[in-house]
Amino acid sequence: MSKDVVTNIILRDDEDYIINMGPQHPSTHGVLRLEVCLNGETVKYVVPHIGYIHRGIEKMCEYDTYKQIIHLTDRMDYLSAHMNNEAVSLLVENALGIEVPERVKYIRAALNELNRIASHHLWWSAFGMDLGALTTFFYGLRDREKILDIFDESFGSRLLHSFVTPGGLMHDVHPNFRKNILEFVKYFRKKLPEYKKLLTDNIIFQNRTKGIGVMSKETAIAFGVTGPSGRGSGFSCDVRKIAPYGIYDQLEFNEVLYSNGDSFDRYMVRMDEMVESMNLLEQIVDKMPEGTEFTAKMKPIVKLPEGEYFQRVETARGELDVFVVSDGKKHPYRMRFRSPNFSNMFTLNILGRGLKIADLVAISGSLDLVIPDIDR
Amino acid sequence: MEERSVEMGVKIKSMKNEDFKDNQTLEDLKELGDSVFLTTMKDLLKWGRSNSIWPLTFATSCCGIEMMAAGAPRFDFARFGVEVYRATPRQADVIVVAGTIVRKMVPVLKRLYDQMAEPKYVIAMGACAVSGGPFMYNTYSVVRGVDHVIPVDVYIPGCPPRPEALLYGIMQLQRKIKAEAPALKTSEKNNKK
Amino acid sequence: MILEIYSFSSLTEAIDTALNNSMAPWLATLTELVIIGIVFLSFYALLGLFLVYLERKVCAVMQNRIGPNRVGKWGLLQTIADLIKLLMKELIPIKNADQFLFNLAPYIVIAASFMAMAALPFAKGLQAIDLNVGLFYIMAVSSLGVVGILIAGWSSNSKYSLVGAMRSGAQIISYELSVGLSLLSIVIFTGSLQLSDIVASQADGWWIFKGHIPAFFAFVIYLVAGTAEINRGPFDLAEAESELTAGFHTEYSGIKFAFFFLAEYINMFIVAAVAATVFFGGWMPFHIGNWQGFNAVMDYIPSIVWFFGKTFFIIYLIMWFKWTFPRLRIDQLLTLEWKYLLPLNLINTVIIAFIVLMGWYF
Amino acid sequence: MEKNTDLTALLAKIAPQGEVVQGNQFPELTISAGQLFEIAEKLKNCKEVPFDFLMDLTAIDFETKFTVVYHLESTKTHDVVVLRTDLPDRNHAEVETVSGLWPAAEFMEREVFDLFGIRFKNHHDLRRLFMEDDYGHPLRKDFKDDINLIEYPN
Repeated sequence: MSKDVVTNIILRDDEDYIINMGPQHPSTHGVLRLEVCLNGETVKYVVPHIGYIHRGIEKMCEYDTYKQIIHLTDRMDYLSAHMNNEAVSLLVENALGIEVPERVKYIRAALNELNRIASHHLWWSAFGMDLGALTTFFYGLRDREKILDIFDESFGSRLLHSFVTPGGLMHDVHPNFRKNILEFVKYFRKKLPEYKKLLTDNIIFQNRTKGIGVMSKETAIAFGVTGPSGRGSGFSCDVRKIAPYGIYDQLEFNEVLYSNGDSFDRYMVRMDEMVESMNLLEQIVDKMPEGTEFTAKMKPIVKLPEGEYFQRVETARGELDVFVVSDGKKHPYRMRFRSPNFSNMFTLNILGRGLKIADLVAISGSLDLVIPDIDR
Repeated sequence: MEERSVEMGVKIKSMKNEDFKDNQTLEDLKELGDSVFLTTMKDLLKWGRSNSIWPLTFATSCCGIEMMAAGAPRFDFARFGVEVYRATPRQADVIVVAGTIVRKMVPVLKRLYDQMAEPKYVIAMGACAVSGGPFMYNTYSVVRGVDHVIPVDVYIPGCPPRPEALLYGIMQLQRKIKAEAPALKTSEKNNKK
Repeated sequence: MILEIYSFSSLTEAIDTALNNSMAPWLATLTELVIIGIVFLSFYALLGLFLVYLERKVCAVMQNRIGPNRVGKWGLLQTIADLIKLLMKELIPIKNADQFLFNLAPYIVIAASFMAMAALPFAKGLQAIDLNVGLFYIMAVSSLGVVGILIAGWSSNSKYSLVGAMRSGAQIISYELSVGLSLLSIVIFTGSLQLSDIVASQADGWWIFKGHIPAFFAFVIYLVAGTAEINRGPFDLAEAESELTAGFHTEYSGIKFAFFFLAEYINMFIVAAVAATVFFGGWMPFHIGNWQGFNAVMDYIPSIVWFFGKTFFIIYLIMWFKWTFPRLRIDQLLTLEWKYLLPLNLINTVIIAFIVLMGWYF
Repeated sequence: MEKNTDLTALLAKIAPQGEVVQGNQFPELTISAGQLFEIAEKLKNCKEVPFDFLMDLTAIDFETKFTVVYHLESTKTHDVVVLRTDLPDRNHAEVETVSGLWPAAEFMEREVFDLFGIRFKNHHDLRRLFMEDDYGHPLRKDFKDDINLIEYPN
């Protein structure tokens, strides 16, 4: 092991002053339970306890057909529902050798980017609230509603859509889809400076995040920290670049990389990714072919040939891997999701120890955790 | 129905009374005749309680996001006096169970409920909290409905329910508080059901 | 000078004479005390409720929301509904808590903020008691509240409470210095701690204008330190919802929690009122040197309007801080005080003393 | 991004005892449980293509045996290989931990231990991750729960 990588070994002591943060705690964003050992205000170690929302999705998948699984993946990382759906859909399509129409690929990419921005909105809101800036919460959610409107118009639901299915889409998008995206991009480009004014440039915010929770590139790789959290440490791990799927190899975009690896850099990666996603959206709307086709020809019940399949997808929080073992029946024999939050969360101990309890909250906010995705 | 509601003083501003008439529990509460000996003080108390519902910050999964959205500028349930989110159960009035409850979470949820001060109310938000929802079958850890653990006052279906549905649920709860006899403890309330 | 018709002294004197004529002097004094007590109690409750309502509306405006608007006109009765509910909510006796101290703590906090109000000059002739060390008294009494907070945190037998209380203790001990020093700089100008003297000395202009830049500087320091002293955002570390759930009052429910809640808002009012009195002339209208006409027009505005106008302006500033800034960390909080505010404040005081010595103020 | 085209040859060179096949997506290397740690260490420290990123660690219950699957990626060349090891003894399935090589494995191994009951030797903190301590291992095919799990007709 390289010397830069710190280990996760915890030395307990009977005299430790332990505080339980969670499962019901405002800053754990769900039902994560952190066993925090304090020395005054300083954190000695953090032991995450999970499983308070373990719903057994991997077991459920063994009883469901591939099109039914789509509805379960939504509920894992509910903030990147489209990306999760696309992971399963791509896996099935690749396994069967189905080529989906070009238009579907563009729509999927547009949905991914919209979902990514919406997810980052919510993260920004919650991160500000973790640090005590309560107004950010309302600014972020205000702009998020604009994206949810686009979703609402096309799919009739706001959060969980189950819209991307194996072979294409559930149904066609609303005729206003393109126009609405362009309107949103125009609207949000105007609103983004507000975010900068309210939080990014705030001196208290910068003091609270700069140099806090520094994760070296080696640590990020060793602990498998992907997504914006990993890219804040300079770990180039954008699956859209390294293993392109869908239409991403035909689009021009930059992988946002920062090198300090502190909370502020993880914050900046997400802020820049929102801009990058807007650039992508404009390209996608430009290039999206006209037409009405929204699905490839597929049997109603999908049976994957025997074998093992693997699909990597970049969600808003990092790399989601789907691993399927099929025995030729309509249900998968074994389905495994490698969720990005799972690996990201377990760095809390190495990032948080030795800092103050308030820093721990800032770090967990900057890692952008979604607990049901960890527990699955 | 209309006349009786006015007589009972069960009215919520800006919401038509007819909209609430398909509520079995409310009808039951009225049938039981709890409100015969109403005094002005009790009316005042019920008015206070129904207009000041402070929720506990408790969200397990997806529905929590819609609960956050309900507090956001577009839906803004601060209008009903619900925006005072309390992080500690001692100061909260209602626990909105937003999301799936699994076996490991049950003791925690029960404890949270026990830590709340009377009078306390429970809203089961979303399919998972109502019945287990999408996780009803073929999973080994999910509790099929939060009413196996704690008594529920209002159920809000949906996966996840839209913020409007949550607002409607909160209004239903307000109406329920106005219909019930105020001095009842939760244990008695459940027996009566 | 302000018009005599707006002065409350005629009213208070009339009551005093009437009471003294009809009963024994000791009984009259007792009755006066009871009247003052009742007036203050009801004023306290109403002010607390109004400030909570105001805060909810102000934050709603800042957050693009509407805020409470269903209960009463513009939601004005919202906080009354809250109060009724909190009054009738169960008081949970905490197992393993020190029951006596646990129950005592909210009363200490609320009594501290209540006592401070006694010396505030609300309008011309409207002041319960004009102590000759009024400013000193307010500062001394208002910092008693931290004793209540410490007791609350310690007796709750909860770890969150304890951490919150210790934070609060460290915070108030530090920031008390800055509050004291920044007020002291104005006391150097006036040469008196009596609040009526301080107000009277601003008849020809408020200290924030008369005292040049150092006075303004003292005001800024006072505002920062005052905000910190009352545990409000961005210095709300004692409660720090996202870190300590509810800090020192985690285990309190019902009306005892409401006491903490109310005391926080009343303390905010006291800080703002002291700032208004010391820096902005209290109930004194806005006067500019020898502009007789202008000054006369200003005199037509009642003194009580001036006082509450200034106070609520400063309250608005404090609320603005809370809803826009992220929270500081405990070590940053202490660094800010001991390494920046305190040395600057000392230098500022020396400069002011020099200005006064040379007579370089109006 | 240069792809190392001859990954199978590389794998064969590193692990001559193992069995190398080109799977439908990635080259796969199957080795015995005893050699796992040694081969994993070699793969991690391999000069040409260091597989320093453990993408995924999971297990499959084939009813007759357990298979532990490691997906490794090289952050240098973005090549992916699959490392597999079979554990035929279902009741005492045990394999060496790789958490010393890739700290990410620590929690994935705890998850596998929780859901399958596979023990990892020398793991410094092998506790259940999701379920209670007295619960069965739900992802095993022989896990019985008549109330909750319903077999659909195929």
